[in-house]
Amino acid sequence: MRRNRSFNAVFILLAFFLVLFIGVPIFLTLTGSPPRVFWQAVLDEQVQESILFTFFSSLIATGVGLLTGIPLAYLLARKNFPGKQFIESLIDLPIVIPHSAAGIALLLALGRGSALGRGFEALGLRFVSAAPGVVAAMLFVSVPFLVDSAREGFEAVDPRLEYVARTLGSSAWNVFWRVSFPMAWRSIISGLIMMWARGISEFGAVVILTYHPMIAPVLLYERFQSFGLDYALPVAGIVILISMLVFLILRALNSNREDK
Amino acid sequence: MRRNRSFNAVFILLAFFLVLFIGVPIFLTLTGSPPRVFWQAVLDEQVQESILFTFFSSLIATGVGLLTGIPLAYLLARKNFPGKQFIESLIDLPIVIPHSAAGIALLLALGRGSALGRGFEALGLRFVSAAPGVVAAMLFVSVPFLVDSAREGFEAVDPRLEYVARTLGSSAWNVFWRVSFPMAWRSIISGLIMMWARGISEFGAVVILTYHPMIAPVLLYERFQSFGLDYALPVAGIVILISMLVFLILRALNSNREDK
Amino acid sequence: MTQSSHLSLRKLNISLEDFSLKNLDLEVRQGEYFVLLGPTGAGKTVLLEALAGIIPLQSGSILLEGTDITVYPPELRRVGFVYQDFALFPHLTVAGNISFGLQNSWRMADYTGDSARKKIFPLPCMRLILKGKSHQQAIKAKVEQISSLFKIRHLLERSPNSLSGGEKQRVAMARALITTPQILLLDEPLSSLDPETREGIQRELRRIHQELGTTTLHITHNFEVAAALADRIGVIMDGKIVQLGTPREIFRQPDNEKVAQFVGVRNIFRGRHFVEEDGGGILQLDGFKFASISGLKGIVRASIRPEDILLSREPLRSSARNNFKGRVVEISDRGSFSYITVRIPSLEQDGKDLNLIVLITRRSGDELALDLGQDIFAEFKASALHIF
Amino acid sequence: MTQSSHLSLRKLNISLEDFSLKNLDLEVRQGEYFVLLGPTGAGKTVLLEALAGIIPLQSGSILLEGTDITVYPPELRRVGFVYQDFALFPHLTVAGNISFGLQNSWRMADYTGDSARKKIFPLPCMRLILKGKSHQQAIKAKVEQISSLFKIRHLLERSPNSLSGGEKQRVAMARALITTPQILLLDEPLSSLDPETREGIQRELRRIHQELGTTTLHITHNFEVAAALADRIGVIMDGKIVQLGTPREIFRQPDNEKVAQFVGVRNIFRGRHFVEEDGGGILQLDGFKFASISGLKGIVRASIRPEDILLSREPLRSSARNNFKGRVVEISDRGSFSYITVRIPSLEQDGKDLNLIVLITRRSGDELALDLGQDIFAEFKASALHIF
Repeated sequence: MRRNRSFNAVFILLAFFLVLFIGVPIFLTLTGSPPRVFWQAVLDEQVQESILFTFFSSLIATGVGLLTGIPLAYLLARKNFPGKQFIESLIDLPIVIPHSAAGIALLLALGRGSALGRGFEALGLRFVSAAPGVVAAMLFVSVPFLVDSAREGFEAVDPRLEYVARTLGSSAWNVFWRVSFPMAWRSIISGLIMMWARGISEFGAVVILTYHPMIAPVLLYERFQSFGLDYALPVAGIVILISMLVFLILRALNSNREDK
Repeated sequence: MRRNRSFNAVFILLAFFLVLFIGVPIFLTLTGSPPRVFWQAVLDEQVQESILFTFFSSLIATGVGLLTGIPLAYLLARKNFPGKQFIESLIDLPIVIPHSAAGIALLLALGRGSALGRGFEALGLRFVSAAPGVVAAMLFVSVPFLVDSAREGFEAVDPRLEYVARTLGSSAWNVFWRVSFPMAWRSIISGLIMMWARGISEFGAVVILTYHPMIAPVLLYERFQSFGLDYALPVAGIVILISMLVFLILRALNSNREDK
Repeated sequence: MTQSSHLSLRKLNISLEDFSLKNLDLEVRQGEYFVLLGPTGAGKTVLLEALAGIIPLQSGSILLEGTDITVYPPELRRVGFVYQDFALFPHLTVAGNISFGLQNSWRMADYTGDSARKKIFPLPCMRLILKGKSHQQAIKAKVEQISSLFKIRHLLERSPNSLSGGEKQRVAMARALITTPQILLLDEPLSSLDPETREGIQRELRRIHQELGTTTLHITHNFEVAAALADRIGVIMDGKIVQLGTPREIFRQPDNEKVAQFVGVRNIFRGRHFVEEDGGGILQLDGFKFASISGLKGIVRASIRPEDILLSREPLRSSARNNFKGRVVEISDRGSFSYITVRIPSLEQDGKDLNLIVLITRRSGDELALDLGQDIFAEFKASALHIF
Repeated sequence: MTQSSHLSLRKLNISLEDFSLKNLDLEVRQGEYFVLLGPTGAGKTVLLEALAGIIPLQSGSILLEGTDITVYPPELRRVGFVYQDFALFPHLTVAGNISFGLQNSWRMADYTGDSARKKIFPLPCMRLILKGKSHQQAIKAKVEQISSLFKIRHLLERSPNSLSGGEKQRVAMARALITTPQILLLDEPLSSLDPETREGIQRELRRIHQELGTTTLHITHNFEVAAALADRIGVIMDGKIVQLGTPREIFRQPDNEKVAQFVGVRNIFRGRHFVEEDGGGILQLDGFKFASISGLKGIVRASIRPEDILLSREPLRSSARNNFKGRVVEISDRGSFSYITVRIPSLEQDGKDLNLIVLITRRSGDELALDLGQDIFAEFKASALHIF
């Protein structure tokens, strides 16, 4: 019995350290500014605008991810083709690449110096120092989360359910909409939540591609650079609070659905 | 048959767009600098140092994550306790929080202005503008990946295997080392790889907590800010290449193990 | 042959990693309940999936009602498919599962007679939008009708996960049959049920088959199931059909030792067989002679079914020509019946003893008051000895 | 009682969400093979897990060899546990699985006699480091010994995932028995095997039990398994032991209708029972009278086992006192035997007909040339009618 008690004690101690390490900084940031200062920051129009801009950009990126990432995830889950492993690795790369390097890469590909960038600009789509740049940067760093999650969801759908649906007279499109997609929906939803959250959290890639118009993380950084910790703190508190709340609400909604 | 062919065509087209969007910038960055310039950057001592420093810091952070995250993951997978859901959400928060806000939070908690920071400094451990700060920032943003992956690994171990081991005379420690840990090893390893890779990719939190000594993503950013895209490009290429190679090698090793 | 051939497989070749079918020919007749019987891993599921168009053939052709459907996609083949674990859609209710096949509007036209509408709106998506209330009502009526047939009307709003194995089975059958397939393919649909449920469902299957007359191809590794359901049985082994016939034929006269073992014969011997002058046969083993009624000559195999052997405490004066005295060496109780192993000493000095396995009801066992080591008389008719 | 009580459960209460055990008392004797028989979901697994110390009790106590082990952790209880799916360690070889319990050095001391070393190095981790070659060799010898007993020596280097169900079963048994537990707990270890394998393993279990004499508590929902293995059976229903006895007792004289149905009796009636002057009994149903040998009076239930009823084409002149003429209404073939349903018309005008279910071997069925709708005579002895 002694041995078992020591097991629990050691594990709880080590785990507790980690929980504190994550929890304390967040708690301090949320409570670090006097309420008056915090409220002032909430009313600051620049803060409001940047937060809305961040959320909206990430939403657009997530939409593009939905449209293109779901087909990719389905193909990866169901088909075997040459180069499949290569594509799987490629899709995960943005998770590994340093964010500032990702920013450089996107700047190179979509900037005014590149053929692609000039082509898009002719179509009226400018990425550098413009809203589409924010969306592109967010999409680049966050879409792997959606693809991985959706692929797992599709892989968990027994292919025989799709076969049965085919024998019942459904075409491939029909089977996808009536069987595969609804059954993988939970994984897709968590992938979408993760992708959106990851987009909101991005800083490095965006700061290189599009400093202005400012998303909230960049605004926060600028205030820190220009005026110091005390001025950045309330903004950090607001940003953390909002992304935390939205994330928790989305997650709770999603896990409610799971219980049903 | 026509319908099925349209299904494949549309899906492949949409997926292909995403693959290009991820692949083209990476490809351009890797091939963007003339070989001579690229080689010069490789020989640049500051570049070499910063890369080694990045890798080493992330390794230390991963070690701390292993020591504290594994017990936490095991407890979350096996035990029910009040506040479990709160801790689960808390541990995932660093994924959602904007990186620059995370940097602010850590600066607040560990900086010279805080009681904690002064306490650590008395012990000779300085976080701001010092190597431990890099480790702390990396640990903060990357440990959720390890905890989530390890927890899934432990959850996949049938608790009855642990029960049987107990009836065979093993204590709780013994069961953990001989059954739970080796069986969850694959998930733990991929969690460790993800955590390490995520640590290397971090920029926003580190740049606020510890600008100097410089990790590679910060160096890259500084060169971009001071000298422009052309000077940042070879460094970005090197950083992407190395993190890509290491990640692919680790992943291949891990999936080899899976096949056995 | 008065019955027409409904499904024809011609020189089918399928080859997967760990399995292959070689030049398989098979004819299933209109309205027939055909059972493919074979050991697990004999590739029976693969064959069904090939018939449904899920797995591609290497070569050969499949004819259904005279139409070559070899290159048809699954949705145009009009086959019903029931998997071993039923593969119900977990995200739909029972009603949603059953009506699944009807919601595909280009098929629904067949049932509601809106082929006129089909001409006006050739693309299915158009019809999906235009599907009116009458359409939904027709589907509902159809679902209720088939649910009554399967006695699952009370389950319609439930989720498949909450159903018992037997209920799932009925739902899967209803889902497959509501689209009136030309042939119903059943992949061991009874193997995951416990024995009592299986019995009920078996009776149900028989009833439904009689009622609807849908041609059925059922695969199983369980001879009892096959015997209970089949009009004809095909025994498949190593990717080939090794015997074809009614359940009785296969049970009584297995073509070879493997089939015999598979359908439950336990006493198998090898020996030399002679034909006597009066036409009767003699099977000669080491130190044993059995009378038979076969006309075969030379080295043969022979089998006796365990329940064809009689046991008694006293030597019997009966018409049975094979009479032996032996000793009970093992009793294996199975609830309501028992397997008794009787060891019969060789007549030769150094011959090997022979073990006969005998099936008796527990009641007989009680009456005989069997005990290990006890002397016992075993007898069987010459006609019970099957030579092959 | 000459046999001592080995495992005693005293007023055990367990209560989980969807299940509870109430005041359970049970004694298992030294060396006995005790089978707990009950329907799925009767909480049998939970009981075993409570005995092994995995699930906590609400109240009550567990005594093993006279020691109260109620609060012991699992590793100190010395019970062997075999789960239904065997729960082999997938990351270890078969040898690694079997030797698992011996690698815990503080237990190993019991087998290699290094209790001296145990005193010198009190902490297990010390001994783990110091474990020498001799130690490993002792383990290896022990593993090979028990592998021979279970005939799995050729499997030692294999991975558990590559084993068949029967092989897994043997490995799980060997792993549990190598630590010489005081009691072996078996959780439906045969239910996931196919019938042929089960038969072999059953014989094996009997042999091993005879050889090692380990007290065994085996739970199952399968009466055939219980009948084949048990010294004594306890029937558990709704968290309570409802009947206790030898397999024969339970099979012949089930205490109530539920037990009767569970052990496979199919003909169950309800009626009024009288005792005649000569001491014989009469069971009065709607329009039927059955002779019995019971002395009960009043409203009773009665059962006849399907194999206790004889069928014949001609009226039999026999000693059986219950003779009826009926009609075959259903034949259900089961490979080597068949269930025949015989409908016996009521003697009264508006009485309900009676269905008797009869088990006969297929051989008898062939001889009788049974057919649906055919007239048939059914008879059974008064002693075959079980009144309860």
